[in-house]
Amino acid sequence: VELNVTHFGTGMYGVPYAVAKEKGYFKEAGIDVTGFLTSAGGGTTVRNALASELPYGEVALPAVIAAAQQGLELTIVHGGVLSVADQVWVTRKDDERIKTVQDLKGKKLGYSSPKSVTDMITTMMLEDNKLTGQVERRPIGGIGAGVAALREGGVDMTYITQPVWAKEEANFRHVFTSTDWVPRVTQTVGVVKTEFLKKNPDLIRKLIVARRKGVEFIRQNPAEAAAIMAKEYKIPLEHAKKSIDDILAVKGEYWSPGGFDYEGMDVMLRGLQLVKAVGAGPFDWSKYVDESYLPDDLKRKPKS
Amino acid sequence: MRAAADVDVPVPASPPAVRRAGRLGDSALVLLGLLALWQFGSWVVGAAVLPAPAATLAKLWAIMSSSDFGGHAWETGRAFLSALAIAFAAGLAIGLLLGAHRLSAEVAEPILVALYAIPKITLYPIILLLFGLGISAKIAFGVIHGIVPVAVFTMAAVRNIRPVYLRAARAMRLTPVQTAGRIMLPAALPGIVSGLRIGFSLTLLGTLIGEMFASQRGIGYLLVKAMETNDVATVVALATLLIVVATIVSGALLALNRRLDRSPKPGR
Amino acid sequence: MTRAGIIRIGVLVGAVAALEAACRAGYVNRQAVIAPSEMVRGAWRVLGTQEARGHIAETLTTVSLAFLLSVIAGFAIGVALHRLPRFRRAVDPLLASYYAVPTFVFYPVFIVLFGLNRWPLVAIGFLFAVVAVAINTLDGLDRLPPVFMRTARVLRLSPRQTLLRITVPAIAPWLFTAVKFAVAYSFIGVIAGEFVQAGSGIGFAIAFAYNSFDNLTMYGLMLLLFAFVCTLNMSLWTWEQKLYARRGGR
Amino acid sequence: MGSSSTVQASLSGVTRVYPAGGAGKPVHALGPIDLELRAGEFFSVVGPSGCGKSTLLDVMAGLAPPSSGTIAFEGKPVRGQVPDGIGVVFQEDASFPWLTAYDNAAFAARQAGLPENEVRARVEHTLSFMGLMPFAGAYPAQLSGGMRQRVCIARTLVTRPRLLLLDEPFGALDQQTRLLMGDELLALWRETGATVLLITHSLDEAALLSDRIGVMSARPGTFIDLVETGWPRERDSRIVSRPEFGELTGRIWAGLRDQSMRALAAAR
Amino acid sequence: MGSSSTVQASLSGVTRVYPAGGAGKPVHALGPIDLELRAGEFFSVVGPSGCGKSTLLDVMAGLAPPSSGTIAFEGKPVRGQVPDGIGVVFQEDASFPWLTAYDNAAFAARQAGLPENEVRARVEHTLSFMGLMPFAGAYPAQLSGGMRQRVCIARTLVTRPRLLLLDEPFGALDQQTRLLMGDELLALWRETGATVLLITHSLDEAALLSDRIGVMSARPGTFIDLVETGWPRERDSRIVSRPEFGELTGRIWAGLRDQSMRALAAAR
Ligand SMILES: Nc1ncnc2c1ncn2[C@@H]1O[C@H](COP(=O)(O)OP(=O)(O)OP(=O)(O)O)[C@@H](O)[C@H]1O
Ligand SMILES: Nc1ncnc2c1ncn2[C@@H]1O[C@H](COP(=O)(O)OP(=O)(O)OP(=O)(O)O)[C@@H](O)[C@H]1O
Ligand SMILES: [Mg+2]
Ligand SMILES: [Mg+2]
Repeated sequence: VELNVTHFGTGMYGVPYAVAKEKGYFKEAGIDVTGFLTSAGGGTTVRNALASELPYGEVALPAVIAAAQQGLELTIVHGGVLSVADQVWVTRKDDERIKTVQDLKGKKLGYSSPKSVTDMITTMMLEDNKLTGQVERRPIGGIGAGVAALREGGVDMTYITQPVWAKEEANFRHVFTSTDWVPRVTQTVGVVKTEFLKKNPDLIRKLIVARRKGVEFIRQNPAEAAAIMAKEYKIPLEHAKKSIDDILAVKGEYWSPGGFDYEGMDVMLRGLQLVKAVGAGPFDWSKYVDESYLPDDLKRKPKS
Repeated sequence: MRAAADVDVPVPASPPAVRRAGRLGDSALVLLGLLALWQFGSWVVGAAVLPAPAATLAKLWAIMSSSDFGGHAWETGRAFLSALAIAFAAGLAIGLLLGAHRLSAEVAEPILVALYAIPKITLYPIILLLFGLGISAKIAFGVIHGIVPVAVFTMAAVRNIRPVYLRAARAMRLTPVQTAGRIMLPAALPGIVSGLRIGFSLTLLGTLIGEMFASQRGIGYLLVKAMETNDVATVVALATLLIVVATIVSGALLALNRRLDRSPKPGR
Repeated sequence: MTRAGIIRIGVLVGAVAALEAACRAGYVNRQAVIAPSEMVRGAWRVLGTQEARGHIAETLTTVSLAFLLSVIAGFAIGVALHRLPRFRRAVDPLLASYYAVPTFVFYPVFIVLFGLNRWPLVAIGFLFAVVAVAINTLDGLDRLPPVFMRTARVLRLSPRQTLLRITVPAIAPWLFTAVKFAVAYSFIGVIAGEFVQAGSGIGFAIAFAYNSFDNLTMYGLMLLLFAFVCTLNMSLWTWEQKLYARRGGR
Repeated sequence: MGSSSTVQASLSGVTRVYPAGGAGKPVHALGPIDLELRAGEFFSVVGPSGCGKSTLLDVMAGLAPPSSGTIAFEGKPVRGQVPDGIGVVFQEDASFPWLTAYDNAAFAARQAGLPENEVRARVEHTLSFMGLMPFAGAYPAQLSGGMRQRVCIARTLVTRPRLLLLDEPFGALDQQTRLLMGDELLALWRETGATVLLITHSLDEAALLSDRIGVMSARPGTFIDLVETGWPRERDSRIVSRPEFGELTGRIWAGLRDQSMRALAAAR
Repeated sequence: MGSSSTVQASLSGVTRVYPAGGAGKPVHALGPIDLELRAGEFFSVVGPSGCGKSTLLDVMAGLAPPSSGTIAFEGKPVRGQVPDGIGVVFQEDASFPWLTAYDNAAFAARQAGLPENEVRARVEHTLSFMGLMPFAGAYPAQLSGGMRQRVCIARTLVTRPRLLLLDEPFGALDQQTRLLMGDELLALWRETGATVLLITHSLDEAALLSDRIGVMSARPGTFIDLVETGWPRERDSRIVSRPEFGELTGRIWAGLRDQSMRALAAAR
């Protein structure tokens, strides 16, 4: 089967899956993973995940929240990526003006698009630093456009995510990482179509265990993990190595072994409400999260 | 008496071989001009934004010789050829029908033109919802891009068949099937081929757009992945590959059309 | 109204009614397609929000710019190619294959060229439309009876007068087709660009609504867009029919 | 050779009214017409433009139904289909641009299912007779308008029709070349013994070629005069210098001048 | 009224060779031609198709340069530009489909910068003279071919040219209507006193209308005969019934028949 993993090949979320596949953890669990499906846009990935042969996916939390609010039948079964350590903010090499966040005053800051995670992060960051209204924020669409805009002077700072950053490191100057301002925010979670989950609870349990092994392998063997990532993502080994090292160097957990970080999930929810990406009001996690498929040592009661 | 085949034909203004050589020379010049423009553009905006021709060709070569390129090309090719077959067959059928039946043409033409004008990319959610992920969505995407121009051109070509050909067919007592095969088809062919030229390109575009959003393999997927990772060299290399392929096919269809279109040209 | 017009309206109404019935009866997954009446409700709601009106206004301005520029440049290119038959022969295959390339992948290049503003999107719409205008202009010029040019010489018209008083009115039907194409293609190009790359405009709003599972907004926006494009096209078409009726076809 | 006394085709009380198109009124285009064509005769029809000459031909050939009256060919009623034995050459150029002159000429014969060697023999004979042999391999676009019309005549002749209906076949030619083609047509008529009905705008042509001339009134066209020329079967265009020729054209002209003037005055 | 003795336009040693297109050979289309047009005369040119008649007109009007020789109009050499005072009506329909008959007729006069009330007076006079007044508001598509040609003639007449060049202006008409239009042309010629050069395929037309007839050889066209008709200035189409008319056409025909036959034989 093919597993749905958001941004597989272009983001860091998929590395545990690449390792688990390469190391045979999925096979041990009795799942024959032949490849990974991904697509642009969180909503698409959620839909794809629910429509697949194995209706499971590690997908973006904002899309899951939106889907849940629209009444899609899905259950969140494990935590995914718990921080934004893969997101760095950079300026041109020759532009020495911005050294700290306070230097942003009066400058132009690029983020991907309105109501996105970068919108939210920049909003929170400016708020925390009392810069709201003093920085010109501009939506740029994507990393390629952002980098082009940076070169051309359309923005003074923009974001780049790993592993692209590992590739572009020589061309731009790193100023800070998103975790500097928002250390805990859950980016992705694992979801399953509820109907399927009821029928195949054991399969999902095994899958979560296989992924967990992948996460643990990265911690223990970053070098080998990088080699696997380079192969699966078709990028140079040094970029893979660099990106994994960078991620691991950042304080806090990035790849969750499966457990949930409810505070991080709330941060995401509140952030999204701040940029009006989802409707206001409380969101009852317990209605959608089911911890019963996690290994016992990872279970934690959701606070309501 | 000699057989018809080896009878003298009035000598055309210039031998075809000479003309063809001249045309190729001109094409080569235009190609050189475009390359120069490209090189110049690359200098202006910087190689990081628009890689130079030579670098692009090297990159293209690297992409094409990588082990999994064949798989991607095959994936795109399969989806594209299916889409092309459907777009051509359905477009021709619709066009022939509308061309032959005046009232349905009057009813359908404005609808077709309006459909043509819709930004089809916005239909991608619907297509995805209807066809799910995988090859069928890509095919559907290719088809919705290509079918309308094929149908519209075919319809116009059939409608513009000179009525006297059909009267001649009746005077020679051809059956309806014979009339369709021996008169209508050859008479409308040049117009139909023009439609196929545009249809070819747009179907390819549609298939690629489909792949960009709803696929894990194929040239469109490579393109969108390169876009996401800011891999400009790959983007430009793939775009070059596409235009080269489409131009070769378009040129071949054009040559075919020049051979088919024997109707007298207007003007002195 | 003509018989064809009545049948056409019947067909359209029938199709919409069938979809409505299918949706109401539950044959169609609500997550996939919503009933036409819901779409109308969505469109109405969308029109009520400041944000969506902003997207619409932005897209319309961008499209208008792309449209105007492509008509002017396409006409000029068509005339130039017509004057240079050898060059034209050489680029002929390119004119048809041009549309195989997803122009919007060059968005970053346009940002460097034009800056981070609406012009990169204008460029995408322009690039989509300009070749269609040039092709149709060329087609018209090809069919321009040479006797008109000779008449212009006999009447001692200057090149400018010849262009404005003879060439343009003579190929008006083809220019009309070119204009229709320019409308369609500038919309297609701009919306595609917004959909894939930009952070605002109708295309972006549709993509966003799709990703947030907000079918009401998504179909509402689509309906508005289609209605607008179709109305524009239909009015051009009616106007064109009037012109033809007077001139008696082309 | 056909005897000149038996009737080959006959029309009695034939009219044709084009049904009202859109908001227009029905057009009474022709008739009533009563006519008996004698086997082997050369009959010409002249009349002002738009008087219904082409309509008459359509009805005789069975290409269009009469609104009233009956038509018979060789004793059998003509209805709905073009009867075997009738060949038609249309006013418009009906040569097929996608076929060479040879294949054009062979088209109808192949259609009729003749064996290929028989087709070849007939086509070669006809093409050389029409002075087209050197152009057998040429496509219509490479031929002048007059040559194309000759290709159409050849295509019809190859089937050896017993009644040949010609609608203004020399319209594309200048008057002198018309004259020469007229001579060839006469020779052909003598050789094959077919009945010929020729529609022409040129009074001289009619006066020169025919055994009988039917002069038509303005629309709705009816015969206002039937003129016997009395020429010998062996004749050619040198007849024009005879004094009777002037008398003959004078007589036809007198009638037609009135007709045309009346038609023109009514239209002003 | 112009005197019939002064020379208005003259050609001496004029030839025209179309340069080789592509790898083809140059075409010697015309000449050498020597001709003096007398002011106020009605001169017709007849000759086989493709002999260079339209080329002669182009060269005289300054639309095409002669390959050798000189042309003068009213004493001044014609070179590169169409001189003021020359009006041309082309063989093809040159009415502008986007203008009404009235606006078509007014086009040239407005172009010449005449005040609008003067334009109106002239256009109305010319249109009613040509029997087109009821159709002033009609577009060319609503007119018959012959009427459209009359619109073109009106457009040219409105500028009151001193030399009127007409290239087969009645080609779209049937022979009878041509005759009537010829009468109108004669009346016009008498009224305005302009010099007229008329190119025609019809020998009768030439014989009927002209003071002098130039008979051209096959390509390259040269004058093989210049025939003075000797008709009175007051004349109309009733001349056709005079015996001298028959003689005249006989003389022209005799010459042309040989020419055409020779041309046709050479082409076979
Ligand atoms: N399909 C049609 N519908 C309505 N009216 C028609 C149709 N075809 C011909 N007519 C009218 O019928 C009349 C006779 O037409 P027809 O073509 O027979 O004339 P004709 O004598 O052959 O003219 P010409 O000499 O110009 O060829 C014309 O007035 C024409 O306008
Ligand atoms: N632009 C051109 N290039 C080359 N040859 C040409 C060109 N125009 C005309 N000719 C040739 O020159 C010759 C004279 O042409 P022209 O049009 O003057 O003949 P014409 O006497 O007016 O014929 P028609 O009676 O058919 O109108 C023809 O043989 C034609 O093929
Ligand atoms: Mg007719
Ligand atoms: Mg000519």
